[in-house]
Amino acid sequence: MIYEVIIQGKTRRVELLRTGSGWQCKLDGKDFLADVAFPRPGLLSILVDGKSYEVKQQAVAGENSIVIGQERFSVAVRDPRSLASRRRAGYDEQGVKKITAPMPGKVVRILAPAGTAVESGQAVLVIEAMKMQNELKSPKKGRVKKLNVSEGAAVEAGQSLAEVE
Amino acid sequence: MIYEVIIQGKTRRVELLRTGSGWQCKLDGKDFLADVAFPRPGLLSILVDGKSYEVKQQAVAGENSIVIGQERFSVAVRDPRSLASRRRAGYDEQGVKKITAPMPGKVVRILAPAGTAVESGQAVLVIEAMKMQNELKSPKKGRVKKLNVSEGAAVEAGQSLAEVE
Amino acid sequence: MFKKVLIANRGEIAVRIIRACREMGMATVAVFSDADRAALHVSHADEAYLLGHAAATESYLNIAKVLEVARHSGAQAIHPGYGFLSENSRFARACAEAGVKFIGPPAAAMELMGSKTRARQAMQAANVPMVPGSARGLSAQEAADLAARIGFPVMIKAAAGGGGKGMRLVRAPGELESAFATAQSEALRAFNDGEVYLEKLIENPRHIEIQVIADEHGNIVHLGERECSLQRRHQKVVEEAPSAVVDEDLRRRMGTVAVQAARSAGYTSAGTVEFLVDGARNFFFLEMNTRLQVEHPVTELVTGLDLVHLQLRIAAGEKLPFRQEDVALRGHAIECRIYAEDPENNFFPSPGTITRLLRPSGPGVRDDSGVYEGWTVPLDYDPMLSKLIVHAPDRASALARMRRAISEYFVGGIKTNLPLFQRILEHPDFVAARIDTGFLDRLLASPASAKASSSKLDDIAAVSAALFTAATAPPAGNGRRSDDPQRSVTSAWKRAARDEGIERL
Amino acid sequence: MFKKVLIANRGEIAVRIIRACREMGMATVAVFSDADRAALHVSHADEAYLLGHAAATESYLNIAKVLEVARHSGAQAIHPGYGFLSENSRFARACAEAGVKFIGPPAAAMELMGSKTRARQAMQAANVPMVPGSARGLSAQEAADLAARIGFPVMIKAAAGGGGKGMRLVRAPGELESAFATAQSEALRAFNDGEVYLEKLIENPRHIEIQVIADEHGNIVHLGERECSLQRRHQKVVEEAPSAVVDEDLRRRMGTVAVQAARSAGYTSAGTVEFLVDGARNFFFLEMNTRLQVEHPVTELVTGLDLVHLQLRIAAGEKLPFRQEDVALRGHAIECRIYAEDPENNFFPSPGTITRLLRPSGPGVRDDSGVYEGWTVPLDYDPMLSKLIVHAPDRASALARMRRAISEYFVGGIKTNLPLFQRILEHPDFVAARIDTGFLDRLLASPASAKASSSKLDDIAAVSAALFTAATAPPAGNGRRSDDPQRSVTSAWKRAARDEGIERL
Repeated sequence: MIYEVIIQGKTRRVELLRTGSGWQCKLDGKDFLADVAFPRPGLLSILVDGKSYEVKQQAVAGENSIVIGQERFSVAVRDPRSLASRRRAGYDEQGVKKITAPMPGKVVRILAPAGTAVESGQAVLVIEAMKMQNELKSPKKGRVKKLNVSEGAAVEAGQSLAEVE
Repeated sequence: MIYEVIIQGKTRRVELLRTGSGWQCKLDGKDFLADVAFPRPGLLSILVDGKSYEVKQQAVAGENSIVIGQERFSVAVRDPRSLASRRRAGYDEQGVKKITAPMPGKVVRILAPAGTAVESGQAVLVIEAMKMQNELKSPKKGRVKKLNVSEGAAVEAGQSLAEVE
Repeated sequence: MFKKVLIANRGEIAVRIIRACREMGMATVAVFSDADRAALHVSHADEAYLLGHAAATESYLNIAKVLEVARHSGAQAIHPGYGFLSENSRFARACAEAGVKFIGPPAAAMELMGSKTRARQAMQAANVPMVPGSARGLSAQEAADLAARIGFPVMIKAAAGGGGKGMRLVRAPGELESAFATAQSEALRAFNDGEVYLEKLIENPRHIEIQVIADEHGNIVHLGERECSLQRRHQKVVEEAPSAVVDEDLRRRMGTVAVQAARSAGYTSAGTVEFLVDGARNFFFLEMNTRLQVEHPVTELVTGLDLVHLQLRIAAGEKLPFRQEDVALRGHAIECRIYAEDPENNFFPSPGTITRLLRPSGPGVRDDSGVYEGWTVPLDYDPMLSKLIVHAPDRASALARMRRAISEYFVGGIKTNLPLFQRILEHPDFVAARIDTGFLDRLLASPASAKASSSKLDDIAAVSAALFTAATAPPAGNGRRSDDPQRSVTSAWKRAARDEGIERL
Repeated sequence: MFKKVLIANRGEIAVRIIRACREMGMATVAVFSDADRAALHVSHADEAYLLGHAAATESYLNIAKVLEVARHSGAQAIHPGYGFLSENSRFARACAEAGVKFIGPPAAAMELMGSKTRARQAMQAANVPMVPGSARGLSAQEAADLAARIGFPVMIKAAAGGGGKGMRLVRAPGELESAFATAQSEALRAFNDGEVYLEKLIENPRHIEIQVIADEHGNIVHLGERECSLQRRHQKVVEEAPSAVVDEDLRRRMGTVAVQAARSAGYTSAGTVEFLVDGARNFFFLEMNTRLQVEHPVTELVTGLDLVHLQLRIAAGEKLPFRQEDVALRGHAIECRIYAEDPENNFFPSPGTITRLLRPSGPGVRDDSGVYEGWTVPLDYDPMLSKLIVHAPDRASALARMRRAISEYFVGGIKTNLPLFQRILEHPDFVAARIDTGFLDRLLASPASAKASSSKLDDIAAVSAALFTAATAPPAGNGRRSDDPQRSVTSAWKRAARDEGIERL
């Protein structure tokens, strides 16, 4: 089996072959043998040259990562044949950046209405969730192009709240 | 839904009706409302008249039980319509009793060969498992009718080792 | 002793109190909101009753409903835990009127200490060292004038406040107005009371607090200090006992002041007197928390006492079973507050379902948790999942033990602040106990030292990602085997995968 | 200090030692058999190597293989844990020859104490009080003669023995021969050494042992006693510290004897001197265990020390960091050994897959476990799953705490001895600390007081059984929904159900 693993931005090519004693792995052309056990779904124990790693699979809101100890590696496993994946290189189209709600909550205050000129890192609006107020900041220097929500609005995680150009 | 629950030998009739606020239960004709939650598979939290019970489902080698705290209740849930279940009343056929291996292991010694007269509770053979030797005793006073294993034999859980008549 | 106790709280503290009651042979009554039917405190209690909808005001803050449950269930006492009604004197009085024992201090003491402004006045009268500032609520204008007089930086605080809510630091006159507004609205939201006041900021202080315990027969004892300087936006994150800067002499002096503060307030039960300690080890009264603290376990581990057991005994009218001279500290204890929040994204709360939970255990490790694998962390309440506490013979080994425990901790399905602790515990200044209340915010401001994770680990991670995928790949042609160990968990991956056009799974 | 340590063991003790090494900054090397590839100690270690097949002789007892791994991995020291090679002096010598530090006493001390007969001789020479009996291995005939002389009842014991293996109680001459034979063959099987000897039985004694710790500079300190009278067939089941019958004076006298026994054997590292204590509180030397004991945690909790940390420091040549007068006991600790065995069926081992694991936690609870949910307990080794230990200010609260902890513990898919502890902890004699080494066997002989479980509970159980079934019943007509929470677990029920003709699931 051949996989293309995008890990921390870098793309790696992983070839796996199940053998009697374990898995024959080829990583970017480099060969090694891995002794693998799956103690529980989402966990694996992997031995490579005697080194032991307990690896956990993490999926939060469709964002996938591999956790070893407390080190997190965001990953996506792709089929090289798929073209779809080729697109979506950079998230940033022609200088417009979105401010999205990182979690469900309620908009309590708009600090920078549409049209306001903002510095990078300047607070644009405040949302409240779990009794905490949090300022959402502009990702770039520019101008608030539009606001998709008004004060008091309930918002979903990932919802686009405003655009800065 | 109607179930026949054999619990600790006694047979109880349970009628369940899912309602908006929980489950309408009828136990041997007695009615009550149960607020039920399934936190995880095999566990349930049940509230009856405000009393809270954490109930666990236990299945060991096809033997089923319900555990509340450290109290165990062996149970079988049957369909009253099924006839099959009607049979299998007593395990004891015409005075012959089996000695079965309670777990996998190895027969290390035969103490009472076929033909030996034995008291109830007298050791018939010794099996070893997990580094412990355990004597298997005769369930009744009588005579060892036959031995199905010899010293050194590996045995499976539930395997019939000897018969006493 | 009480036969039945109602716990007017949820989450890990409700579970912790239920455990104490069980150990003392008391029946327990839990209360819960719509969001908490499947919560741990409900299944752990002997009885449990629904309060109402998820919103705290309709459930855990609903005094009438809580008392109705107490009456109905025949509970003789109510333990409020912390947060919610724990510092609400109206609730304490309502309990008294309903003939139910409130497990905590007298309402009068709560009111005195509950209003930071009145507390300041009382403490000044008792000659407790204070930070310069206003002793009463202020208007925006008065705040501006006072700030100008005592000089910036200053802190704006909610009079009814606690836990950093309605609290703002102001470094320059320009920031004052907006900060004042936010603090006021936050205070209003959190405590139904917009009164705020102002204090001079002690630069780089330590936050060190003294645990006191008082019975109803006039006996008051202090149980030593807790070092709580590790805070994020005035929220404690890591606490320890003892403090590296408190020696026997300072401990005795701070303890004496704390006991006298408690006495002047007519205090009973467990309480905490918080101090700011400056570089010269001068200490200033900050506030008194008239409840059990989240960080109470570090005191329990070094003193060998159980504070909730003591609260219950005291509420039942018993005398303190020891005197000041019997209190001795052994070893060192550290607590980390495990939150469902994303340290890589402004610590936004991360509610959701816990798909996998690996908890640390073994020597010297205590995990006071309120969650379980499969539990869905609701959006409606404080996102603390658990308090992880370690105990060891000395601070160095306690740090090492906490590092070990954190490395064993894994929460799948939601983000947690676990990675943050790794950073803190390895930081040379924290290791050397060179900390102040600004330490953590400075640490977070500094780039997360991209400690080049051994490329070796990158390789393992990459291969593992492929392995997880391969393990769920169907045997050529026919569908996935239903006994596939990987099935359940990878579903999320598969979903995401599909969008990205992954190898057909 | 060592950079890398190999742990020549498995299960909970391997995990416990790995944790200690991690806390002290040492890399860890695990070894495992075919049966243990997915075991906890393998994934917790920094390195792990296969020894061989499941059979202990081919894996955990394979000295050559273990040393080969040590050499290959560059481990500087080996911790043997308990059981397996921990009391094998040939292994200790082989380590020395291989230039690897054996973490334990010198081989000579192990040999002396390892042979109960030689130990008796040495202790007699050191004027340690002894139980009447033979000081050397016997033939069946010699045993019969000696027994006749000192009078029944007598104990037959394996000279190389430990943990009750190759041990038999003989109450009358008639039983002697067969008991002798079984003991001999068991000894042969367990220790490759059929030598057995004989001792007079002290009626209803307590088993009380003293923990000693000795460095390589001649410093030997005792850490107080452990009460280990709760035994089943000479296997410890519940241990506590301190003992209810040991006062300061007796503790000092027993401790002094233990230290002198250790000194006379040239002992280093952690060791235990076991005594029988009769009704008049006379104590007799039983044996010295030249290793860490399963029950070491109760001593750790009351002394605040970490015995494995100390073993590592001592092996690295450090001096004991404290003197006898620094050792103080605080509170009371109790340990329960959680085994995969069926208390309702002669305690037969119950290997299998753990389908659900709910572990106790919270204040004063320590769970030293070697298993996890999903782990399949192999048939090949000792069936201990975990050591559950509690600590509290006094014995009464420790008992209550243990009851609370046991009530939170649940292991699904296999039988465990958890229900047994409920019985023990509630027994009036145990609560009153009126116990001796025969207590548990007597308790087990008596009918499990069919405490009429409130018929209420019967009702709940009956309804729950139906609910579990209903929860997995398919919505009329179409098949089971794949997101069905119940699906996975009830399968076993369904299987059994099918045989019995259950409502179609």
